[in-house]
Amino acid sequence: MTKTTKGISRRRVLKGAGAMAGLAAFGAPHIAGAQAKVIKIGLPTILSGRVAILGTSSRFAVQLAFNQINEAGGINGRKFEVVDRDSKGRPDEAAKVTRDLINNDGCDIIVDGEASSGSFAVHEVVRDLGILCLHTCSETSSLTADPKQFSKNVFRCARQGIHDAVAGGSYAAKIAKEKGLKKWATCSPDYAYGRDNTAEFLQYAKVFEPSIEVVDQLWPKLFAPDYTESITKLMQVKPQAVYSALWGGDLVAFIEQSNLYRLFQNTAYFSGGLGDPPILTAIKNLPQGLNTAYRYNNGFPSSPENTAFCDAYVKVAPHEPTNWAWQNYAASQFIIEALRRTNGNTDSSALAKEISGMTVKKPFGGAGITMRDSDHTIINYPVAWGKTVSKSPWVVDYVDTEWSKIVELEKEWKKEKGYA
Amino acid sequence: MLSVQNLDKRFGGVHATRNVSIDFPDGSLTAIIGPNGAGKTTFFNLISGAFRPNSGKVIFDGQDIVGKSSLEVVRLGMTRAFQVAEIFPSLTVTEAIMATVISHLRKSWTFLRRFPVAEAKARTEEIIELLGLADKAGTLSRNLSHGDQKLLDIGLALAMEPKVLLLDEPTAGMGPDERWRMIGKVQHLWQVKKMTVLFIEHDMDIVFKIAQKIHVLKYGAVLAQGTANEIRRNQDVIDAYLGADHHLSAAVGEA
Amino acid sequence: MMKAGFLRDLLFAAAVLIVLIVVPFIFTKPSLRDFLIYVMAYGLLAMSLNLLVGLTGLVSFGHAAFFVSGAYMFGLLMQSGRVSIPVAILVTVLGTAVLALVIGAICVRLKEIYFSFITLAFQMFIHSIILTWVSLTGGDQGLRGGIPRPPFFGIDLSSGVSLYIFSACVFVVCILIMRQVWQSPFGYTLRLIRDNPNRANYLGVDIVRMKLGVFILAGAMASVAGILLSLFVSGAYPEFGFWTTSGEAIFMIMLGGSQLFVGPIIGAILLRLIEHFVSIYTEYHGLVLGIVILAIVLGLRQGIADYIVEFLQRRKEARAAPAQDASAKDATFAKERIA
Amino acid sequence: MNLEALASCLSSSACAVTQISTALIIGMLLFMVASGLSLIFGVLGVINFAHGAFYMAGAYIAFFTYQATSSFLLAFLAGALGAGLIGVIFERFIISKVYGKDILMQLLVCYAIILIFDDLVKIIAGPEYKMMGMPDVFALPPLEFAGGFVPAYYVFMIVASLLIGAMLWLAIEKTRIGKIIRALAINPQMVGALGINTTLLYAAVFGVGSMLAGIAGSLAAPTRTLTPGMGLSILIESFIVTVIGGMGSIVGALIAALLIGFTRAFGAIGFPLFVDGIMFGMMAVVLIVKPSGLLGREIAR
Repeated sequence: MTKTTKGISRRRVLKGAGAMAGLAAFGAPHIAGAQAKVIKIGLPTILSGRVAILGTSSRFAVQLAFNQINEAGGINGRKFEVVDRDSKGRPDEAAKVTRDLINNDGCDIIVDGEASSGSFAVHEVVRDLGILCLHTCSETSSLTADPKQFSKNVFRCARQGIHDAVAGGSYAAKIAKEKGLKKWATCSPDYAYGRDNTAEFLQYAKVFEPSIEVVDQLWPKLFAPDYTESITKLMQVKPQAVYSALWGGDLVAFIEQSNLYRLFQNTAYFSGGLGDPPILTAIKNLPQGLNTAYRYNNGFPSSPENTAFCDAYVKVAPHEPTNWAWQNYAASQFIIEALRRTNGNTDSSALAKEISGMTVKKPFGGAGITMRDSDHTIINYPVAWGKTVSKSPWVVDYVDTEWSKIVELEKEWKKEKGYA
Repeated sequence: MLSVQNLDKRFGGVHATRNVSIDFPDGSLTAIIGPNGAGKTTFFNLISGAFRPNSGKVIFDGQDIVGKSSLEVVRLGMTRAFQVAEIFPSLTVTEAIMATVISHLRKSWTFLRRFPVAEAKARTEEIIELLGLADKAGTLSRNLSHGDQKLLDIGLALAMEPKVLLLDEPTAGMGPDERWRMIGKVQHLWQVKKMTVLFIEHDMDIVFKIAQKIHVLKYGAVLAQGTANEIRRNQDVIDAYLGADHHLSAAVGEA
Repeated sequence: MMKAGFLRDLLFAAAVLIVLIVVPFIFTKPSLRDFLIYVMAYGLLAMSLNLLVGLTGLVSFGHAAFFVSGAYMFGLLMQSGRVSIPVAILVTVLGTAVLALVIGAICVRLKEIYFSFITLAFQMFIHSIILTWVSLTGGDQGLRGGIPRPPFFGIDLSSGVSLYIFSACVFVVCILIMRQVWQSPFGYTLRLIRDNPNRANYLGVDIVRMKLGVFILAGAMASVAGILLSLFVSGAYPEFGFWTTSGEAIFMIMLGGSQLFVGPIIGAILLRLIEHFVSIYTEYHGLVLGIVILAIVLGLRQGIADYIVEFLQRRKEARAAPAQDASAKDATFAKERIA
Repeated sequence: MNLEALASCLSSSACAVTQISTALIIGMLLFMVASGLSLIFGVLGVINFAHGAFYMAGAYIAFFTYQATSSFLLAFLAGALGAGLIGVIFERFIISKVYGKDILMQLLVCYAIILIFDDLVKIIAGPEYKMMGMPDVFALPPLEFAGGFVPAYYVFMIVASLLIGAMLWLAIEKTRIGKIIRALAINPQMVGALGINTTLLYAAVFGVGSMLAGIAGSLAAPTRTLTPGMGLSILIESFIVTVIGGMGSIVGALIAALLIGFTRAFGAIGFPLFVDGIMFGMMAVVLIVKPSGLLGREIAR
């Protein structure tokens, strides 16, 4: 549909003269330079501001995946081009650039590298325009779990909050039982993801270990530069364990500032966001024995595919893969495999039909990651928890949680929420 | 028309106006003079509602207006022009005067009509004609000459159809010839409009020539009052001016 | 004579509307339509802010407060499913006007930079309310699940084309209203306040009430802009009310010009065009945009439209009366009358 | 709302000491940023919206110097002087072109600088999070005062900020050059007429103001994360401080910064939900009651 109208409008643009030419010439240079056979992947993401690394590390991964395929000759003779666009972290901008990528740049498929609210904005657009889309950075459960959000051409290839909560809860309960950690506090950023993630973690920690008692909950602002008042508050409350959904640069600052107070000497720490290589390497004095959820690790799962992915990634990027990187890489694999099966046909419903229920081996090998048919979200990805050590590989002793257990509890959770 | 009774104002330790009582009869042309710092402009600020006096009354058109805001005083019919022309730089002469006429007609809130409104037109043109600015009606206020800006300032005050007009040094910053032209116009306006006019002036020749009555302020108090001839012979006035301003002695000498 | 002015504007508006509606049928790429809706929403925001900045001399740093209130009120009303689109628009505009009345009653008493600061404070306050009141607003995630668009009077806004035409009509009507304000006795009284508030006060102008009046009007217009944007992105987000949005609107005014009536729209088009093309070619659009701003500010010292009008005027004056040196100066501010 | 917890904290010396030190930690760094903002406004009449960019510049320069030399002293000096130098350049070539222009022009120029700096940092240092790390000198266990704990580095930071603030105050109030600067704020023509090079003075004042932002940045570098856009996070708070304290008043900035520090430190214990609202509320109340701020004078321009 977009193809034919695009052709017509281009010819008209060339004929059209005068003042409107400037307006109508939108993006024309890009189209002019591209060959008709190229399959365009649109990547709206955040490339500026404090979370620019989310976008840049995602882009490295998507480019890596499609370059690998291009070098191997493409699919059915068709090569790939990745078109990225910065949304600056603004949801309305995310909606606009996504429409632009589809309508103007002629992208056939959208890989949505937006976080939280931006992904909901993109969701509305792709639902509206009927384009195949994979969300790769949003962990908010409701994006796919809520049936109201469901769209047959939209998928999530990212970890989901509820999966992490079950895995984290069961891991935390086990440690709590072993060490007698009863008094818990939380310190998470004050926004939807932080609050939901923390509530779900606590819910499942209590399911597995009912003696856990929450003595205090702190909500520093998102992107706050300084956490001293939260840290000293924690010192007053003296919990035995702290859970935190802080991530990114905020988490780096929180750990370093906590170090000054020696907070982790007597307090066990459970983090949802620490296990990401750029964070682990940014922290200068990483305390030993902090508990963290898996985000990415070049040694876990230990497989040749994972090693190959990491090796290839560090050749193009200045750091090891992030959580966002593997998610985007995996999403690219779903797209590539679907196109293989359709012989390069980019029709979104045909591709969506292939992706539903598909399993890809890259980047982790083993049994692979599966795109669940029922709610278009991935399962069987690594949801392990481990402990920090002060030098590479930074996190060791990963403990896996059975996916059967996660799926079972997820079902109950959906019922509870009225989603199923 | 306007009567000031026992007006008193202090700014912290400075006693700016001391027990001033003056009557300004209807239709009079009165000059307020005095050496620098005598409290002339403060006096204007007190009667026009800009400052609130510590004590005393300002009776305007039969009512005490002390405590009324400057806006209310203006709407009762007392307007002023300033020592340094206070105009609207980016509006033309016509636009500025017409907008003021509209304000006087209480039509400032009109949304649904276009700006040059018919009922304000005649009055606007009349004022411009009266000021002698007809050939500059379309000129932006900030491009007017200094003298024309002062005229426009007075014209803006006139657009409010005042009963009492306060002029703070209408000839300030002008050369000798221009001064006389300006004051001639003021006198003309006064005659045509039959208003009560108060003006502050430094040029004694002008004051003695046109003012019906003169009030001399010094250190915030009334030093002397009377006609030009009375003031000219008043020894207190001569003493007060000799120290600060030799211009008066020259004027006295000439007379 | 007065009717003629309005008729001319009406004709002009009709022509603009026709062009706006026809253009996407000639250049059928949907992205042009998207671009125009986006520009119309932000252009309306900048235009409404210019009622304060350019017309009244009130530099508000918090205008996005009304933009965001428009988007959220409208979105919430539509999501409630109880009202039709026209009713929701009416209620939203009135509701925002009341909000502007409350905020304005406090703000307009302050002068100059302090006015700017307090408007900024109120905007941050509203932004933090939106973030905190999660049960109503969805917090940082914004209003999710899309904004329903039930058909009214046979118009179905769920199609892209009809949404576009609807936006264009609303946009042109709002611009026409603002144009009328700009040219009315009210507008000229506001110019008195802009040029010399103290003098205006001594000429019987109740400056506090007049400022409050235009503040409410500008707020109501900004809420319409918010409605358009929320319809376009099918949602409302707290970022609409962040101070950077106000900053962008100010930037559009400065880029286009504050003294020419359509200056802010020109600014909105220019800014969006620059951003659009720059972000296609580089992710370092901030660097490019920053340099462009510096070039404009340091090179032209005023908005582009203001500069061009002045330049043309100066050339005309120079040609018409080469002898009259003084009149060249008139040109500097003659743009006022052209506008 | 938990006023009981607040009361019990205030009655326990350990808690009170720790929270007071928290207030000082938050407040003094804020003071460093805000005093620069205030100084520049007071003398030049310019609202430097790009102040956060100088804070960021100071932090990054300190970070790179520390990486190269492993000397915190050098890093600190480089951060402070580097930001000051950039400030002087910015003043001379850019902001001085819009002196006396309407405030929107200044706003726009500053906005441009923020955009440019953020992208430059992204180009030079990358978008990754950076952390300078604690210098070995300060790698000590937290010091104990009356049962409360204060990390050694924060003690240094508070003392250093106070010293710098005191020096600034003395320089402005007690020296000849300070007198000239104060005169410059009130009547620049007169100062110029006295044969003093006002151009140089303006640049110097802007440089000192930026240097204060750079000092804050380099003091923050060992404990805060460095990212592009980090300047934005401190901008709003330092504005609140300058508005409350009074634009142009150093002492006002100190008082207001401590006010914010105490509100946050004790608010975290007693009324965490209302901290933001209280900060905006204080700003609004000050603007309504005394627009020029607690210790500010009305602006002449």
